[in-house]
Amino acid sequence: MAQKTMRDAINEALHQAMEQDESVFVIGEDVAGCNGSAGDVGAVGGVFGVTTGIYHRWPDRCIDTPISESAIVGAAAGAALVGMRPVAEIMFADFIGVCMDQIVNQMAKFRYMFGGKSRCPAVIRFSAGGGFSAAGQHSQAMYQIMTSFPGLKVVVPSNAYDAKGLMLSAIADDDPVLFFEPKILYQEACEVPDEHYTIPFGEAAFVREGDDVTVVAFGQMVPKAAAAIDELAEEGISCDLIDPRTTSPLDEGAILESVEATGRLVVVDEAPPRCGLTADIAGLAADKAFASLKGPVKQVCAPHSPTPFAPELEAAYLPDGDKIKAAIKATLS
Amino acid sequence: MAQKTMRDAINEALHQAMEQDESVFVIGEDVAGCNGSAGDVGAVGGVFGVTTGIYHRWPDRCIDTPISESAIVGAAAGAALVGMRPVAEIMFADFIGVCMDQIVNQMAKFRYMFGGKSRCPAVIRFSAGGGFSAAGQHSQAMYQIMTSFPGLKVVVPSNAYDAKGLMLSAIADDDPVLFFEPKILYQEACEVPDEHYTIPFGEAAFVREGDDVTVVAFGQMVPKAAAAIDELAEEGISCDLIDPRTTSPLDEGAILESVEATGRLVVVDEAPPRCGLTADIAGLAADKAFASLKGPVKQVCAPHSPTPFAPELEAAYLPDGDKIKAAIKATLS
Amino acid sequence: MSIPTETLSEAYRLMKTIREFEERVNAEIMNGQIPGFTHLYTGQEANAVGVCAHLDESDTIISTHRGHGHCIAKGAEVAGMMKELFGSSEGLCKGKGGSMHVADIDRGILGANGIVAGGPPISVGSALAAKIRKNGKVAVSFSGDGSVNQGTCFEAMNMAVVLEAPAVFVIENNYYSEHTNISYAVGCDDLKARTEAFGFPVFVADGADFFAVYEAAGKAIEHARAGNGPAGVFAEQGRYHGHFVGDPQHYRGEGELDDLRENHDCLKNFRARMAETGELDAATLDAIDAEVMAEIEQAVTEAKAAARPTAEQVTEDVYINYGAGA
Amino acid sequence: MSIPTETLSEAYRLMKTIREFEERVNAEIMNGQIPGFTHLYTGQEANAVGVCAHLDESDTIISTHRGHGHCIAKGAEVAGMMKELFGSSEGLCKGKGGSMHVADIDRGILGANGIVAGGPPISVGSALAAKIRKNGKVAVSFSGDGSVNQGTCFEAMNMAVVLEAPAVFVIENNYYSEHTNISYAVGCDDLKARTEAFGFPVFVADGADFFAVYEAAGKAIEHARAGNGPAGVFAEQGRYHGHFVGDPQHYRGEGELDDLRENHDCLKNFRARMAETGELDAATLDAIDAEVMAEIEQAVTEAKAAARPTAEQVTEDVYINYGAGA
Ligand SMILES: Cc1ncc(C[n+]2csc(CCOP(=O)(O)OP(=O)(O)O)c2C)c(N)n1
Ligand SMILES: Cc1ncc(C[n+]2csc(CCOP(=O)(O)OP(=O)(O)O)c2C)c(N)n1
Ligand SMILES: [Mg+2]
Ligand SMILES: [Mg+2]
Repeated sequence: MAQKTMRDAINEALHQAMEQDESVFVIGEDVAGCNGSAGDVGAVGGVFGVTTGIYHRWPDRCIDTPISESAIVGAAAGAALVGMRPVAEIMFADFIGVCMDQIVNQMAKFRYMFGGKSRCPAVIRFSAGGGFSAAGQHSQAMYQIMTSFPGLKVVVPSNAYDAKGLMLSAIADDDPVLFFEPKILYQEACEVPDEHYTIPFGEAAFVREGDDVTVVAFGQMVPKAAAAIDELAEEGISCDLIDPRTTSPLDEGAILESVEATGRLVVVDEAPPRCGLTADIAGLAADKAFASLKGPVKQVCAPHSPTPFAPELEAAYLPDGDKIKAAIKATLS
Repeated sequence: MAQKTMRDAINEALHQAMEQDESVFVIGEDVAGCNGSAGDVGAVGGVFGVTTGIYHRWPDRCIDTPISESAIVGAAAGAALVGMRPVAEIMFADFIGVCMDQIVNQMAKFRYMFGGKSRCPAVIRFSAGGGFSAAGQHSQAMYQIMTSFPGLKVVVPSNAYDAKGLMLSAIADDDPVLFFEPKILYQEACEVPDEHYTIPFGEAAFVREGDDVTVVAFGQMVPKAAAAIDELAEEGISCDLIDPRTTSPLDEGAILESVEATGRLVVVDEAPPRCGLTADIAGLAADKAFASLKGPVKQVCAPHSPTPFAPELEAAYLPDGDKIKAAIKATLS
Repeated sequence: MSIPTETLSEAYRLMKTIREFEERVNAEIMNGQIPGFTHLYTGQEANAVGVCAHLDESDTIISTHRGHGHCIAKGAEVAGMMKELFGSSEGLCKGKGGSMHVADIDRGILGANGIVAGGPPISVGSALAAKIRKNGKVAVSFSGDGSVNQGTCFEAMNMAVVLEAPAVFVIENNYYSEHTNISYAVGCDDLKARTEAFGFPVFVADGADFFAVYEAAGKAIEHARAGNGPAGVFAEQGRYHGHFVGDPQHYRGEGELDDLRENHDCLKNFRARMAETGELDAATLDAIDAEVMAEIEQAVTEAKAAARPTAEQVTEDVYINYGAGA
Repeated sequence: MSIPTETLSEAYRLMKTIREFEERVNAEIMNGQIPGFTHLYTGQEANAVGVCAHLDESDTIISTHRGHGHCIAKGAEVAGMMKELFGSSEGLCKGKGGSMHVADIDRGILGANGIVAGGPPISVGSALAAKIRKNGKVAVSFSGDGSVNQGTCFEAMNMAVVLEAPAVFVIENNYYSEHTNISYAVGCDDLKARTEAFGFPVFVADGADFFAVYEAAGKAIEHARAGNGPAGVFAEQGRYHGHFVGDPQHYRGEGELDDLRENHDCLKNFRARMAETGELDAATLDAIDAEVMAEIEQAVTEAKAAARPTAEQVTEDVYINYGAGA
C-alpha cells in the first residue's frame, strides 16, 4: 500500500467523492486560486493544497470566493438544503469567529427547528490547531467549541488513513459535518489504500492496548500520546490509547469499557482547559464509570491562555510527551 | 431595604457607574431607542428595559446602533483600548454567532498578543438562556462557550442583588467582561441596597449549606436548585448549594472544599451536555477531589438538542426541580 | 403588463389570507394562546405576494423573523402554520420552531429566521446550486431595512455577484428596525444606491401596491433567471403593528398608524384597481374574503384542538442519524 | 501644497525603513530565523507613510496581517519589532504576538491583526471614543482589496457614518487577496463607488506616490477631524513579494513583478521628485539610506542576541488580574 500524507489522503477522498457524485462541490478561498488574474486559474488548490487538482478536473464544481466566511458557510448550507453536497473550506478554524452564526444557529439547527423535515448534508473543512508559531488567531483547535452544539457532527482525524475514510463518510453523511484537520499533521504520512473506503462516525480507534491506564487523545495529540505510551511501556506501564476520531458523536462505550478495565483515565487535548473535551470525557467517566475509577482523572491540555507566538512559548503551551507521561504516572500514584 | 428586580438592579448599577465615571457609556441596539423617528428618543432603554432612563440623563453616552453586532462589540473593544469603559448590549446571547470574532479573537486576546501592554475594560451584556418559548436561536446560555476562551471574564448572576454588585465590579474591572443576564430572571426581585457595592469575581456564593451533597448551579438554575434542595431537606437530605457567580474566574476552592466535606457532587446548568460547565466542574472534582468522592458525579443539564419552541417541549428540555432531586438522590445511592 | 385573472384572484386571496392570519394571531397572542416571540407582517402583504407570484415550488425563498407572510405567499399551508404557532406537534415544524422558524422545504421555503440577516447567505447557496445544476431556478431572500446593515447581508450580496448566482434580494423597507428609524440606522441617504453599488440592479416598488411589486419583482426575477446574476427589489411599506405584540410604539409620529391603515393598504388598493379595470368584480373578492375568514377560523379551531408535543419528542429530529456513538 | 522639509525627510526615512526592514525580514525568514506566518509590505510603503504623516501619537491606527509598514510609519520602534518577529521576550509584544500582532498602544498602534477585517470595527470604537471625548483625534484602519468583502468591514463603515465618528478607512488595493484578483473578489466594477455609497467621501491616490497619498489622506483625515464623520482613502499599488514568503505567485502575469519594481516604486518616485524640486538633495537622501541600513542591521543583531522567552511566561499577560479564583 502506498504511503500518503494526510493532505493527499483528504485530497484523494475529495476526488473520489466528486467522481462518484455530481452533487459534491468544493467552495472556499483559493480552493481553485488565481481567479481574475493573468495567471493559471486552479493553480493553488487551497492554501494548504488540500483541494489541488480539483479545479482542473471539475471547473464548475470548484468555486473560489471572496473573503466572506459567513457567505461561504451560508452558501454551503443553502446548497445542501436543496440537495447538493458541498464541501466548504474555511482556511483556519479560528475563523469560525466570523461565521459562527451560519454554523451553529443556521446549519446545526435547521433540521430540528424545521421539525425534522430538512436535510443539510454540508461538510465544512478547517485547518486546526497549533504548532506553527502562528499565534493567537491562527492556532486554535475550536473543535471542542463546536462539539457543544447539537445538530453538528464533529470530526478530528489523527492520521492520513483515518482522514480519508472519515472524509468519505462526512461527504456521504446527511447531517452537517465539521471536519477539523490538524494542520501540523498535513505532511504526516502512513499507508492509505487507493480505493474508496469509509470509517463510521462514533467509532473510536484503539491506537494502543494496555491494562494500567486508559488514555483518550484527540487529533495531533494522538501521535504524541502514542509515543509517550511507548516510552512508558519500557518502564512497565501499559496503556489503552483511544482516539475517538469523532467528538460528536462520541464513542462513549469504548471509553467507558476501557476505563472499567483499567480504572484510570488520562485525557489529552491541545485546547485550553475550560469547558473542553478533556473535561467532557473526565465528566463522563466520573459519572458513568465512577465505580471503576481507582485514581484521579487527569486532564492534559493547554493552559488557560491564548496560543503564544514564540516557538519556545508554544512548545511550553502545547501538551507534549513529558506532560502526558507525568499525568499517566500521577493517575497511577 | 427595597425589593428590586434584576432588571432594575442592573439598571441602577449602570446609572451609578455612569454617574461616577465619565468614561462609562452604553451602546447597542435601541439602548436609547426611537432614533431617527418622530417619537421620543430614549423611550426604549433596550428591549428588556435594562438601560431605561440612561439616554435622558446622558444622551452623549447612550448610543444606539444599527443591527451590526460585530461593529457593536468592535466599537466597545476599540473604545476600551483607548481608555473608555463601554458597556455594550447584545440583545440575545445567541447573537454571539454574528460577533464572535470580535469577542474571542480580538477583545479576549489583545492583552496577551500585545505582550501585556494593553487594557480593554469593556463589558458586553447579553440576555441569556431559556424559558421564553423563544426556540433555537433565542434561548441559548452561551456562557459555557465563552468560558472556554482565555482572556475573558464571564459573569452569570442568579439574583438581583448579585447582579448589581457584579455589574459594578464588571465595569470597574480592567479586563474584558462578558455579563450574561438570565432573561427569565429579569422580573425576579429581592432586597437590593441603594448604595454602590461590588461583588468580587471568582468568589462563589453559598446559597444553601448542608452535609450530604454538594450542588453547583449556574444562573437561572440556582433558584431551581435551591427549591429542590429545600424540598429534599424535608426528606432529611441536606445539601450545599454553590453559585459560582462567575464561571471565569471560577472559585475552584469553594467547590473543592465542599466536595471534600460531602463526598458527593451534582452540577446543574441549562446548557446542553457536551463540553459545558457541568462537565467542567465534574472534571475538576474527578481530578482534584477524587479521594473524597463517594459516589458518581451527576450532571443535570439540557439534552444534546437545540432549544425547542413549544412550552411543553421546553419544559421537558430544561432542567427542573425533579431532575435535580433525582440526580441528588442518584449520587447518594 | 396583463396579469391572468387567476393570478389576480390568487394574489388577492393570499394577501387577504396573510392579513387575516396576522390579525387573528395578534388576537390569539393577546389571549395568551400563542407563546414565544411573534412578529406580524400586517400591512406588507403585497411585498411577499408580489414577489412569490413569480416563483414556483422549486424556486426557494428564505425569510426573516417576520416570516408568516412570506411563507403563506410561497404556499405554506395555513393550518399547519397556525398549529406551529400554537406549538402543536402537528404543526409544520412539529412545534419545535414556532413563529420564527416556520419552514416548508418541499415548497421551497427555507425557513423564517430568528437571526437578522441569517438568510441571505443561505439563499446564495440555494442560488449557487441552481447555477451549478443549470436548472433555471432562482433563490429569493427577504431582508428588512434594519437587516441590510448586518455584515452577513453585505457578504451575501457581493458573493452573489461574484458567483453570478441567481439570487434575488428583496429589501422590505418598513421604516423601522425594532424602534429605530431607517434614517438613523442606514448611514447613507440612498439605500437603493448603496445596494446597487454592489453590482446588480434594484427595482423599486410601492409596497402597498401589489401591481408595483409584481412588476418590480418580475424584472428582478427575470434578470436572475436569465443568468445575469443577482438582482434586487426594494419595496417601501410600513407595518401596521408594533415590532412585536405589545410594543408601545414610542417611535411613531402622530397619526402615522392611521395614515398607514387608511392610505397604504394593499387590499384597498387592489380592490380599487379591480373596480377600475373590472378584471375581478366585488362579489368575487367578497367571496374570497369569506373563504379566507373561514379558512383562518378553521385553522385556529384545528390549532386549538391539535395534539401537543410530548417529552420524548424533545430529542428527536436533531440528526438524521447520529451514528454508533449516540 | 507645500510640505515642510522635515516632514519630507522623515517620510523618506520611514519609507526606506519599511523597505529595508521587509527585505531583511524576507532574508531572515529564508534563513529560518523568523517563525510563523509573515506578510511583507514591500512596495506599498507610501500608503502607510503618506497616511501616518498626518497623525500624532494619540491618533490611532489599526492594521492588518500585513502590518509592519503601518506600525513603522506610526512610530513603532524598529528594533522592538524585529525582536518581536524573532520571538524574543524583549520584543514589542514579548514574543507573544509575532508579525501578525505587532502593537504599541502607547504610540496609538492598536495592532496588526490576523483576522481579515478584524480591525475596522475596533477602529470605529477608537473613533467613537474621540467623538465622545471631543478631543479632535481620528482613528485610521487599514484594509486590503480582499478585506473589504468581509462583513465586519461593511458594518464598520455604516456604523461610522451612523455614529458620525472620526474614522478613516484606508483601503489598499494591491490587486490581490492571497491568490485571487480584485476583479474576481470584488463583484462590482468600482470599489471606490461602492465604498462611497456608504455615505462618506473617498479620496484616491497612486500608492507608489507619497505625495499623492499624502494629499488624499490629508483630505480624508481633515474631513474626519473636523467632525464631518468618516472618510476614506483608496490607494492602488502592488506588493513586490508574494502573499507570504515562499508564495509561488502563480497569479502574476508575465513581467508584472518587474514592472512593479521598475515603474511603481515610491522611493524612486520620491527621489525623482526631490531631484526636480530640489527640496532634498541626493546626498541627504543617501545619508538617510545609510542610517536606515545601519539601523536595520543593528535591529537584526539585537534581535538575534535578545533574550528568549521562558515557559513561565506562557501564562502571564492573559489578564490584568484574574481575581480570587485564579
Ligand atoms: C443578529 C440579530 N440581531 C438583532 C436581532 C433582534 N431583532 C429582531 S428583529 C430586529 C429588527 C429588524 O429590522 P428589519 O430588518 O427592518 O425588519 P422588520 O422587523 O422591520 O421587519 C432586531 C433588531 C436579531 N434577531 N438578530
Ligand atoms: C477572516 C479571515 N479569512 C481569511 C484569512 C486568510 N487571509 C489572510 S490575508 C488574506 C488576503 C487578504 O487580502 P487583502 O485584504 O487584499 O490584503 P493583502 O494581503 O493584499 O494585503 C487572507 C484570505 C484571514 N486571515 N482571516
Ligand atoms: Mg424594518
Ligand atoms: Mg490585497
